[in-house]
Amino acid sequence: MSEVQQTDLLIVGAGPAGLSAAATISADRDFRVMVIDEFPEPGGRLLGQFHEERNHSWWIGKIVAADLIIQNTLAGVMIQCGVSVYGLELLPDGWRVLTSKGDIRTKYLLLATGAAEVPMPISGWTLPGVMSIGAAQVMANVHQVKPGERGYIVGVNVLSLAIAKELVVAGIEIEGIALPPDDLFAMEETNPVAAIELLTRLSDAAPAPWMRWGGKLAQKMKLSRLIASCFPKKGVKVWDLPLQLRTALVSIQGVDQVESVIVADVTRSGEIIEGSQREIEVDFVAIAGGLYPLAELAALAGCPFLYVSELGGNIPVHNERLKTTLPNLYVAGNITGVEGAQVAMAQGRLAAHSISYDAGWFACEEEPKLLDAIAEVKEVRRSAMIQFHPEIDSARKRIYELFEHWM
Amino acid sequence: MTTESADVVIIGGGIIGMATAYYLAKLGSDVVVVEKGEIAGGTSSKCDGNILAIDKEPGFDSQMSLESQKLVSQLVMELDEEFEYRAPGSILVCESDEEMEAAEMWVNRQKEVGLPFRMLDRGEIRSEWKYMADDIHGGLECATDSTVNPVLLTYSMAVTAERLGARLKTHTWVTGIRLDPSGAVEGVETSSGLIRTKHVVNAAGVWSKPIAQMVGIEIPVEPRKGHILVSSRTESIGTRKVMEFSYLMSKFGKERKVDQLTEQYGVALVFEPTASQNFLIGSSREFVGFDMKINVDVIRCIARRAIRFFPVMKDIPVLRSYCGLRPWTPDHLPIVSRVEEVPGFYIAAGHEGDGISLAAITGKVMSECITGQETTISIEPLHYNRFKKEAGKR
Amino acid sequence: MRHVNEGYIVCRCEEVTGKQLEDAYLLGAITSRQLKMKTRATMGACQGRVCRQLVNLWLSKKDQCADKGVEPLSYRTPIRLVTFGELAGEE
Amino acid sequence: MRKSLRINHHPLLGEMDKKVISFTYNGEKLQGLEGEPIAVALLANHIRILRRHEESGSARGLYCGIGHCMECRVELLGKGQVRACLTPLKEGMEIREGSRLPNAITGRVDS
Repeated sequence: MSEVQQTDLLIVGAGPAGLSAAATISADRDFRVMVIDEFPEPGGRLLGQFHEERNHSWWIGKIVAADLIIQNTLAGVMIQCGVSVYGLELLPDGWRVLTSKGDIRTKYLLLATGAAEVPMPISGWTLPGVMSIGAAQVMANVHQVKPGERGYIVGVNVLSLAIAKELVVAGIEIEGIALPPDDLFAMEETNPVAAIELLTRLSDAAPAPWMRWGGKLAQKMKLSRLIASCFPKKGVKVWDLPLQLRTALVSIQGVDQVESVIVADVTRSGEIIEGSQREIEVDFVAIAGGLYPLAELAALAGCPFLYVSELGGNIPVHNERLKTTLPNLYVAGNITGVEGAQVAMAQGRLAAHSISYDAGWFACEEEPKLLDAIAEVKEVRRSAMIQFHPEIDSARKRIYELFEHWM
Repeated sequence: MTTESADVVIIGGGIIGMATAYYLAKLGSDVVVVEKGEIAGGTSSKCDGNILAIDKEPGFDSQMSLESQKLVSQLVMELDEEFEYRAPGSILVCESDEEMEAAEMWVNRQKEVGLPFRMLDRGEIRSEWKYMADDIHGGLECATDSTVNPVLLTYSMAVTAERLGARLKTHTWVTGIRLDPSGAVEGVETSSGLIRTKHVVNAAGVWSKPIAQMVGIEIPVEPRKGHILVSSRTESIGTRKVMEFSYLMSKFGKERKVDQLTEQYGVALVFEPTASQNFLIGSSREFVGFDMKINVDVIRCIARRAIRFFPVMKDIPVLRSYCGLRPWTPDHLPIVSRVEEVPGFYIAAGHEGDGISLAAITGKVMSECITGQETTISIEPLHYNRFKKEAGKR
Repeated sequence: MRHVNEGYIVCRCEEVTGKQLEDAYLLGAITSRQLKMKTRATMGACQGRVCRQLVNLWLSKKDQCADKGVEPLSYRTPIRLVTFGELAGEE
Repeated sequence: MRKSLRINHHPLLGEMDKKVISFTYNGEKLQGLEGEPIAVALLANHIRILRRHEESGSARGLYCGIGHCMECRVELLGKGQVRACLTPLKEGMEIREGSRLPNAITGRVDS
């Protein structure tokens, strides 16, 4: 049998939330913090992200991750990568976490498992060369290998535009960003009107000036139908991206791997215009269905859930201090709802203060720190460059209310 | 709330209930099945799919299994949908000379009553099972044992019964059983209304005890939990069922030579290949009430046991685990019986791990019993009376 | 041409197409559990991580009041790829 | 010789400083960077086909990139099935694509 490891706080997920939480908890000699992750190196989604800030400087996730890793190392945190967690169990004195490298016993458990991508089936999507947009991002930005020379992106949302921009910076040709076909598997935002409504919500981060300035106006005046009608069929260049809101990707072609895509023009409600189909040669396709919180471990633990569409899916019930309804179990980052990495980092810091407050280690100092951390999460969310959803605050309140109800 | 009527109301949409419904519908009875969840939503979907004689005592037990095997082979023709039926036989393997001796006695007794059993020596095991551990001494075979996909068989019986006029009421639960002044069944009260009927079959499996209590009858059916692991798609390890002989050793008054956890959780190797290029690995036996959580220590123990017999499995991924509750009775035989004290009340429950094996024969004899025909096999040994004293003692 | 080519794969692991879901549905598999048992959708290597939400979505569009028949968050150990050897604790 | 897919001079992320090592895929000797996931090393060699579906034989490759979808399973000598998106490349690894398998139960024999 593999030996059982013991720790005081185990953090599952070495991404922005997990690493921030670990770095924040002081490296007290009697307090052991361990971070584990399935990926071979720590950093999570930080490793693949970069974007231009309002002041035109670049926020580069890899550098942020490297800084967090150094902080963790100095604080004596043990980070173990390449470890898969396949189960967990509540014991009288804490948690037993089952991993591919043996069991870990811990008093406190923080789940910072992030998000996964919503699938979007398209004819031909099993061909090698078709990947989720997150996978394309990991290839290009984390490992610096192009997912292909020329690609097509299907799905118009915050994530697809942000990553498309990153791919272009890396020197990859993007032939188009189009809508998915509107069929029985389509979620939302599969027609031009819905896509424009979504883009107008992006305010500051919107990829075209007319969206940035006109976003609020368009929302207020319900101009999206008009804009959708006016949107040129050949698309527009935004952020140097060929955004095609009047085009749907119909199918992906190839024998053993992607060789081309078939696209077609659509009406403003998303119906394909007969005869407009055309074939475009590409060697990869990235599918962008959006993100949902990855909460399997919380489900396995027995957490109650609430479906919150503004936050991307089923969320384990928790309070503003990121405590779940189960003993000594906390959540931080995208598992609590899909938002950007900076919010996840602030949540990680909050979770750290919440745990040390509950543990009573530094009781007299911890309460003000905890309240500050709560305020900081809100501030980071308010000023974030990429706003994932305008109703996040009220959506989160619903979860906190449910927590009070459960307790 | 509505009121309807039927010749027979069957409580439970598992494999026993659906087999009973099918055979009754085939005889022209007007049948309603009341199921609290989905068809095959309980034990029938949380098991493996065998119709076995290999582990049955020669005599009544094995005769019942053989009859069921025959009926299932006919069902392949009779039912509307396919259910992955095969009859490749099954084998038991021995870890020691002591087990080989016991196996030989077992085979001889089975052969005496004319059953297709035979011993397999080490060489025969090796040539059929290239991935079996080298130190396996040999084993035995029962040539007629068959296998099905239990959920598909249940669905198929349900679909065919419906075509023959049976009505299935899922997500409907029984709240009471109405008796007339003489104490005979006159209806079943459900969450969606009353069903007037003179015949009720309690086919509620692990939940049959509380159903029987509704008419004041005590039956000693208890849930016994079992875990199963499923592999991912992999190269074929074998094409038929293998079990370890050692769990039969108790029948010979001998102890199993296994570690304490294996003994405690009742873990014994059961290997069953499926048509989907994967295999099921069982199994365990525990009394833990209605707890349906996966017990990690149990599935670990099952994984260790599997690797002991098939070292190659060490590197094969586990796809999922599941557990089910088997309806146990003290003598390991089901209750397939009328209840004289409550005219019109019947029990077809308590099949423990033999629900799939015995569903067809159970459904057949139930249908015969209710319609007043002579039963295909005698069901006296399955009468609920045999537990009356015991239930009284409790 | 709203329903573009429903013959394509929905469940990647078990190669179940929209057409197969449709056929099973027409033959009476009207809950997601029945669809799963009849077609094997969600029963493959990823254990429905990719397609479970698609099958549920398809069914809810098919039938507004479909009884989905599964708890959307039912998960069982192991939730990650683990071999019999790793589970057994043998390295 | 096809153009390498490696991004050697990323304008914001700089260079990768990892050691070049050798491994084999389906018997062919290839080079990759130490520690990068197997799927990445193969992609850099223009190899996208990681396995064939066990039943149908259809080609499959990397899909989710985070160990979630199980599509990228390859055979690693001495280790069995591994996810190519998560398994770090090491010197001398012998890797084979996941193959179509005969089905002993249904009797389909081609592989």
